[in-house]
Amino acid sequence: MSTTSSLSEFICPICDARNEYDDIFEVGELLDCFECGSELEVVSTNPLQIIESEIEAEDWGQ
Amino acid sequence: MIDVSIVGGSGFVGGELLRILLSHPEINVKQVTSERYAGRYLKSVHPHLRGRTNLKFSNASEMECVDLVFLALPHGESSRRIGYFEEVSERIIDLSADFRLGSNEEYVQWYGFEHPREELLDRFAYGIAEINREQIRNSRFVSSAGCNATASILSLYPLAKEGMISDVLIDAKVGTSEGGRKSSEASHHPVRSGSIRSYRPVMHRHIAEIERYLGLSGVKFSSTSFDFVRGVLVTVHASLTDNMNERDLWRLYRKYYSSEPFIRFINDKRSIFRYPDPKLVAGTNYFDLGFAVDDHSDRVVILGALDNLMKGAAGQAVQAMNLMLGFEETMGLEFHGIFPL
Amino acid sequence: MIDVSIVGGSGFVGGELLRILLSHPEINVKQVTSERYAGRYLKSVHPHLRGRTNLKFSNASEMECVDLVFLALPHGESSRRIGYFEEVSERIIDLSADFRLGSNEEYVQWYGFEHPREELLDRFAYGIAEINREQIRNSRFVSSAGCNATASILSLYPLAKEGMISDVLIDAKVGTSEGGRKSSEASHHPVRSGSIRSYRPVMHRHIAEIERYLGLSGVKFSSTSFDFVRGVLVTVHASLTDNMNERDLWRLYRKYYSSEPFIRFINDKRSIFRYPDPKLVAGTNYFDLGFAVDDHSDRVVILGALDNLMKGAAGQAVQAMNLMLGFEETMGLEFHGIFPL
Repeated sequence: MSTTSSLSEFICPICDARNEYDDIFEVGELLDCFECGSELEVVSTNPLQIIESEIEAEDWGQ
Repeated sequence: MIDVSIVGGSGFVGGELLRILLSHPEINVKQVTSERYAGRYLKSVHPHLRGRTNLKFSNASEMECVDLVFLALPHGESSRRIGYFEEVSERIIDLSADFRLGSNEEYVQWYGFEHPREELLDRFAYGIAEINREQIRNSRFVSSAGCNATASILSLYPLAKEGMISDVLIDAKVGTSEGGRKSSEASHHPVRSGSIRSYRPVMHRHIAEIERYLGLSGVKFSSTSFDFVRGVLVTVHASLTDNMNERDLWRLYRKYYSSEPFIRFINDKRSIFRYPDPKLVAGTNYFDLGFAVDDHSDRVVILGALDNLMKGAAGQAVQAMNLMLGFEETMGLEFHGIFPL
Repeated sequence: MIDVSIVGGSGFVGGELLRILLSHPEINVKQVTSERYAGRYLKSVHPHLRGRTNLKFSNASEMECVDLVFLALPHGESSRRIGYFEEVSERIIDLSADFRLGSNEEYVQWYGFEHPREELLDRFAYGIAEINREQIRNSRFVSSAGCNATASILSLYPLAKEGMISDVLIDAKVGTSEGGRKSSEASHHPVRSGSIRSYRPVMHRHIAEIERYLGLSGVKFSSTSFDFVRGVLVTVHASLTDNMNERDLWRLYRKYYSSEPFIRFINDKRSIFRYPDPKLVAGTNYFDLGFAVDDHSDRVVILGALDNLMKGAAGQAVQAMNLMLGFEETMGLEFHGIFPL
């Protein structure tokens, strides 16, 4: 779960990177972590809670 | 402008040094020596220099004094002729293994040769800036690291420095240019193409550097050569002494590497290129790093990719040169790679 | 700084335009549109942009006005939406085939489609600087040439201009990136790898441009796709109307091309790379040219190599941009290639 910081940024719950964000968070919104490329989902805005969104694990069939 | 010469300039590493230095704003390439091609145009041996320079190869016996010299000679040559090169230049960057280790014993054990100038060993700074920046900056002699060693050391350094790992096993996947320019029956295309060749499964020489500069022992290293030309991918297995999750690891690696211009963290979950891939760093001085944590067995697998001719040789040597001469560390090394390739 | 946007920036050509423009000293990349990836970082689609830009893809429907826009869209899109792009920018460089030809008849014959804006065709200058420099310099609309057409035209231009050839037959060897980014069953690696695929042995669309801009007719062109990624090699066969030896040919070609920054003559008899080879121009804007004269049958075979994504697309488009904006023609296009690769 991500810790809250000022509205213009968020901390990635996967890799701990600080991401700038120039918009208003909305529940259910999907975000990209700039550093590690994980797809994240806003689950609450007050307090701000961001988790890794469900992704189908890549299956290259090998 | 700074005058720089290259000794042994006809090999792949010499060609890569030229590719960088001929576009470096502060450097004038004075002489490029080759016994075999003396008197011939550089471009007749290095086709990527066509339309770029009219310089010719010269003899190493007729060298003019310069500010810095790169030695790109077969192993054993630099240490044998170092006295002469000290007269040619007060700054030397050696790309062979001759001055990477710390004692004659190590050379006898790993390279099977008695070192002719053991007393010079500690005058050479080990050439990985990310773990030895200040010493390189203040040195006149630098020994550039091996390509597999560079990939392994940069993969493990933060964890090793904090004493958090044991049972290190490194499996390197490497390209054919690691073998250098000399051709052989084994490198004949119809024979070599498509074959996947196990190379030094045990006792690989680069273990000496890896253990020495990470303060580890019992490191297992094996290498497999594929038929791509450039690149090294190391798959590094290690046991974690205390429990860490992915986030702890990111935090630790960021503590050591976040301001490094040539290290990129790769963990792009939705991209086809989710982990480091040598194809994407070809021609660049980047070391791409990623990892996966195995929670139930307290193990981490670190993945590291670099170009053996760039961050594994010529690029890293120029990075050290920039530090020694007080230039911006990234000068001349801005190339970002090509995709698709 | 000049504001430039790219429409259709998620393809290989879009990625190549970004690779050049993000390092171009005079250019600010304003927007890069992609319907499929709007809102995502450029680097998630273009791994070579990692550590290079924070830009995200935007929608083509919300474009800000800029000084120049590149259109890298599938065929038929530019001509359908050209009105909108004219509002976005007074200068347009279109990399599709939509504005390369001269009349609606040609589009019906070669592309099987009725051109929606035939009246605009003569406002677009054909984007090969070496044969159309002044017109490009003074145009606001440029249509970038096809990759195979560029290689064929530059191979033959001096001889065609002097009316010295007949019976032209062009056999092109091309890489897989010519097919663009969209994957298919046919491009699935286990199926594609190692296969040598004849592609459009007759009626290849690029014949239209070749005949139009060389003033020739009856040109035969066929193409074979190999499993290297980048590059085009054309083997051009032509009968000489009057007797010429190799020296006459060099003199003629030098007369047309000696001052061209992006054309290199390749005839290095002692090198392994004696004739033009696509591998050596990968990533560069070079067109490498060589030939052999067959004295007893008054025939010449011209060999031409370029990178289909560079001199065959993005590089040539930036070369045209430099001319349109009054910059040095080579600005941002200095990359010299990598060897070995």
